[in-house]
Amino acid sequence: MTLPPDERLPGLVLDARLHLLDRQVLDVDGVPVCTVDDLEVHGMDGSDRPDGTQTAVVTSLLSGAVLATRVFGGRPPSSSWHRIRWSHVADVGTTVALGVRGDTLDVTWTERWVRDRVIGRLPGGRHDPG
Amino acid sequence: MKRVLGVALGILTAIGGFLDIGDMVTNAVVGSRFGLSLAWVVVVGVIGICLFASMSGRVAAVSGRATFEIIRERLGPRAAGANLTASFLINLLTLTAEVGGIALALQLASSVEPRLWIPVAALALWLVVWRAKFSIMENVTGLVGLTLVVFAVAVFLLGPDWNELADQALSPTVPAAEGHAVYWYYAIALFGAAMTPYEVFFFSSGAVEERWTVKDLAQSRMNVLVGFPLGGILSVAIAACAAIVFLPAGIEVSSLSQIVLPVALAGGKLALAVVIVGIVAATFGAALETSLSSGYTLAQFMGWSWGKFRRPAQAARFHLTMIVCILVAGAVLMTSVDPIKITEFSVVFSAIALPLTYLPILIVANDPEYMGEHVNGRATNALALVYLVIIVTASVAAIPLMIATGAGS
Amino acid sequence: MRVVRALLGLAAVAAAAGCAVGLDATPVDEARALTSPLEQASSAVGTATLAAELLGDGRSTAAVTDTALLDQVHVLQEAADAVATFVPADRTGAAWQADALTTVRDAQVAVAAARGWANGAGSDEGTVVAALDASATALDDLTATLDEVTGE
Amino acid sequence: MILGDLLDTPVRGPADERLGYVVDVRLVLDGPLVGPLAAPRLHGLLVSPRTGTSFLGYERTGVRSPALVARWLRWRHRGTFLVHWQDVAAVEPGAVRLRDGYRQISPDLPGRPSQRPDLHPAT
Repeated sequence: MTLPPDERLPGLVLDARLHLLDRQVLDVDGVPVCTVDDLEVHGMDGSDRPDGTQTAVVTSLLSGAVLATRVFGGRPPSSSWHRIRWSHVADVGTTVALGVRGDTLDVTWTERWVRDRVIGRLPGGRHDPG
Repeated sequence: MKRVLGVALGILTAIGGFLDIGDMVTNAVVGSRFGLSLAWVVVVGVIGICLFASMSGRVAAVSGRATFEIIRERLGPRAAGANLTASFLINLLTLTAEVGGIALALQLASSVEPRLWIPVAALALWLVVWRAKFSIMENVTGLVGLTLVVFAVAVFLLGPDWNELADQALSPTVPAAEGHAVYWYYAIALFGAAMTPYEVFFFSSGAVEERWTVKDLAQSRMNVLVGFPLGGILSVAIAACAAIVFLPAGIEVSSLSQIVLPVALAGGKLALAVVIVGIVAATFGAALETSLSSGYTLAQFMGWSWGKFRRPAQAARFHLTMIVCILVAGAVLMTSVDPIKITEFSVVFSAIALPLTYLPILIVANDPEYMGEHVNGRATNALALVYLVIIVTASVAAIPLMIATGAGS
Repeated sequence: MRVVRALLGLAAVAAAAGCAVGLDATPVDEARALTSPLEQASSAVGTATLAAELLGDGRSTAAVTDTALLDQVHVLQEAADAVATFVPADRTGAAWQADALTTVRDAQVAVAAARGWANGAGSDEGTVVAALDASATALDDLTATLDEVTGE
Repeated sequence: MILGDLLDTPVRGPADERLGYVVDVRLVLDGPLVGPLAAPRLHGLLVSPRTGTSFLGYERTGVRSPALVARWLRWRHRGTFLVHWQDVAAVEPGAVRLRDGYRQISPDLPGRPSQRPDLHPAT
């Protein structure tokens, strides 16, 4: 059985799982920020549960608690999602590149906490390796 | 000189990966029980790790992506998470064994109880991970570890019956005193010791640390083709030393101190001093590789910032992971567990977890989106598929054999 | 799938082990159970002899020989435990066990003496090596007796 | 909604017949321009008749090597098709329902992004 081909599409085509999910996210300086753990989708009217009657678009990359539920099942409360708005995304290749610095994003709070409370306080922690 | 130092990553990876405490002990045990009749496994293992490391090195050089990022991306969070759990635990087990190995080697030099050396070894390890440049670390440990060549020299000095050794190696038979299951159990242990996943995590992450690009592909290949066969030759030399001295005397190897006796017999105090330096360097190198690998795997899975080329504060969670792992390893050893026992388990578990690491690399090495024109050739893929079968077989057979033989006893 | 296979293997092995315990031990089984620790002890004595001779010839350092001897003390302890915890089924078995215990203990004495010498405590190389050799011979003799029973 | 709500969910046709599972979601970057890139629009769902994991992407891309692995994964995912988002009648917890007269379309990717530099935004 051969299926009819899809029409030629007017934009870059990405399969979510193949090209986006679990990809490394890098900030504008090339520093790793997180991986894409999930994507958030809204209808054009802002609806949280869109269906085929309206166009739906990806509004944010998600990271953090959604990883645990992708591994173990279930659905995390939306309060525990860390969002990176799609407007920050500058390019999608083998990695997802952002146009902003990672430090300004919510999702890096653990990195900043560990740096400020632990690693940065140890002698030599803020110097280049010698 | 630059060319010589250019293969340092390969040599460190191979010295630390092939001649870590697990490999030295497994090879000596096998030599004392089976002679060289399992030497063919080392050959199979060397070809396998060359293939595997060259693919992951090529992926790292071309795409800039290290192995565990790719595992996560291709296998998805569930299978990759299972792989992470297994790899991380095996890694921690191996790190523990290596720190114990450093202490045992220092005991040989000083006769001071290993428990007193463990905190010293752990602290030294952390200081290197924390402060030393990657290139200095790999060059120093790699070059000092090369002193293990003394094992190969010792084989010649011992003046063995070459015909007999060749006969054991070329027409392998299971010795009368050993069962078939035990023979195959040790075959898998040797294979696992040669193809430990942490070598690949370390090698591919090291390639990213050194910022290899497409231009460095030749160098990457050189690293693999020099480092791993060298490691393989030295593993066989260790087995040969044990086969020459211990097999006829009915002595079974169970400790690190026995491994150096054939070298002392062959070359006296000087050779002994050299081999102890080599063992300290190799176990230290392996401890560095495993502590870094624990950071690499977790950070790459989670997408954290990682790498020794960054300041520790710029890769805070990566460094915290390593600190915690080194502390855990030290704490476990202070309970007086035998590092040699730990190492025997860690090599077999390595063989079990291998397919989940091997398959994603094989697939990505074929993906033009990552590799462009540098995808695997036909010959590489043919060999890679043969190894896929071997790796899956070894992985499936490992646990039943382990149970049936009481872990080779 | 792998888990299922591992579990099947586990079940098979457990069943086999259960059968083994249920059977009456024959003299052959008893002899075999004692041979294994005796071989272990003999390996330890062999290693100790090599380590002591290397030190005597100036080919090894005191630290290495000392460590090697210490490791063999542990191996002998394991062998002694295995012999001591063995439960004989009849009088022959009990006699074998007593012999094995004596020989392994003699080996422990010989290795301990060698370690004392390696650390500079009295005695001389000749005496130490002679004691180790005597212990090795005793272990071999007893193993040979048991091997006749097992027919290996 | 998050993509996790869609992925691996059973798909049912208009007459409640089982069609398979959502193995991936196809996005096209032609939504409203919200930043450097256009927002990804949900173009359709990739449905595989068998459960399982399609992440390796072999059934949709031209990669054919290593032959054994590629052939096995293609065989496992034979019959995979694409349905347009417009054909999705409802997304319920535990099921995606398609509307009457939905069309099955070839799942092949229309062109690999790396081969279509024209579609990358000017930087």
